[in-house]
Amino acid sequence: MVDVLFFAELQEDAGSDQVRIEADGLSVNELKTKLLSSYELTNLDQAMIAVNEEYSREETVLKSDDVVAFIPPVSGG
Amino acid sequence: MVDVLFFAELQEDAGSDQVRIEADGLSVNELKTKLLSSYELTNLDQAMIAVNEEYSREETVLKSDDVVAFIPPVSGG
Amino acid sequence: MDKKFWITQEPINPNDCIEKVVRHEAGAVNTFIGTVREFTKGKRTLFLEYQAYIPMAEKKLLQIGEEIREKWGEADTAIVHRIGRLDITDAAVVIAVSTPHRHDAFEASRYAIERIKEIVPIWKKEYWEDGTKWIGDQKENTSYEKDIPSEEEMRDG
Amino acid sequence: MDKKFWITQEPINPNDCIEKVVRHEAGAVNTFIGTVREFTKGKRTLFLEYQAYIPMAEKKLLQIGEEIREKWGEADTAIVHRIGRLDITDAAVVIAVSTPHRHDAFEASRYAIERIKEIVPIWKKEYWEDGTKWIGDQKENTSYEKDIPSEEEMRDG
Repeated sequence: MVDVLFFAELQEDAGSDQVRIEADGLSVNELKTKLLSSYELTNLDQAMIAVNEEYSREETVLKSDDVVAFIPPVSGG
Repeated sequence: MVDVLFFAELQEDAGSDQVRIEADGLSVNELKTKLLSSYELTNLDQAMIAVNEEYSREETVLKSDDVVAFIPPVSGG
Repeated sequence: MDKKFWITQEPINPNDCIEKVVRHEAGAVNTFIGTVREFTKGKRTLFLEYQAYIPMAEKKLLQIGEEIREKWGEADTAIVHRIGRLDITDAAVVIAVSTPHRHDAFEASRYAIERIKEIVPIWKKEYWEDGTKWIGDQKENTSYEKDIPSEEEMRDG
Repeated sequence: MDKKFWITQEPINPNDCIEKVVRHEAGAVNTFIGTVREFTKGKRTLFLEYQAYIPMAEKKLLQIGEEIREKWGEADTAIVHRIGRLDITDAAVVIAVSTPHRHDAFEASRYAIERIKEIVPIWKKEYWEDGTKWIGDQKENTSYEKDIPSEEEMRDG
């Protein structure tokens, strides 16, 4: 199981800021496909990915208790 | 009579921050010559001139009660 | 508050940042403050809401401080970003950079705000008179339409 | 204190400047703080003394604000310079410029400090461990003792 975090528009689309989902051994890309089968996340593909608080590639393979965050284009400052 | 103001190194050289001197009708340049006959003002020629708080040229002719300030190269900030 | 890179829910006092970087070796401190502007291209903002992925945002602010230290060896940086509801004129972000000489302070401070808009996971939601919108583009040019730069591109930025 | 351009004998709180330029139209405030640095090229400063031709200095600071308004139409500026004895890390000058967009705030703030060093009648006297000297001369290189930092080095704070 991994924790998935949503922010900003994605959080509103998902209706939740955090879900726990079975994704051990999946790549981030495969996790995205899985999420898109359950949630209406229009802009998921435009989000960057962070695994355990570091930006990661879509090919990154997840392990148990990883924290995967989808980072929509940022607008701080 | 005009008021003459000295600052920084010139003030220390003149031994005074202000003198009142007869200079009505003289140019700033003529005032400088007059001052140099009375004071040891080594760097007077490197000072800018302000008449009544505005930068002025050496050719400016002074009138009664003008305030002439000698502005050594500035170093604020 | 010992951290030099932090997210807060409270109003920011710029001095909180400035005091963290003033030191004997520094002759210059440049401070950048991002404030909530009322009008953007004629559109009126009522207030803003900022959200952050707090632990990662603080890490990325720290990373920006480290990048600045690499680029301008003697620079010291502090950055705070506020989240939650912000009203017009409130400070959203305060950056302070001290350096021995002023040129570097300006350059490094400028670098910091540009990097914040590239890599720090913080989001702004605009509350206008006629609706709301999560703002999505870090350079404020477009919103979501732009390709996302890779992390590598962003590091080289 | 209603003035936006002033000389003071008292310690400067940067917020005194910042608060004067924060406004609804501004999204960015750049603040430059010049602080008293302890070491310049290995030479140790104990403290400084600043002197000003006060009424003219305030006029010239105001003029710089007007020049900024001419160059960056929507900029608002406040500048305070301290005089008298200043110790290491004390702020000698604080400049705050607010603009709608950040680029202009950086540019205008940078312009302000450069102009201060050109036209504002304020002088700095260095008190080193082994002597004192009025610092000056931004247009020519006056020769001092060899162990004294060059004018440019001194002014580049």
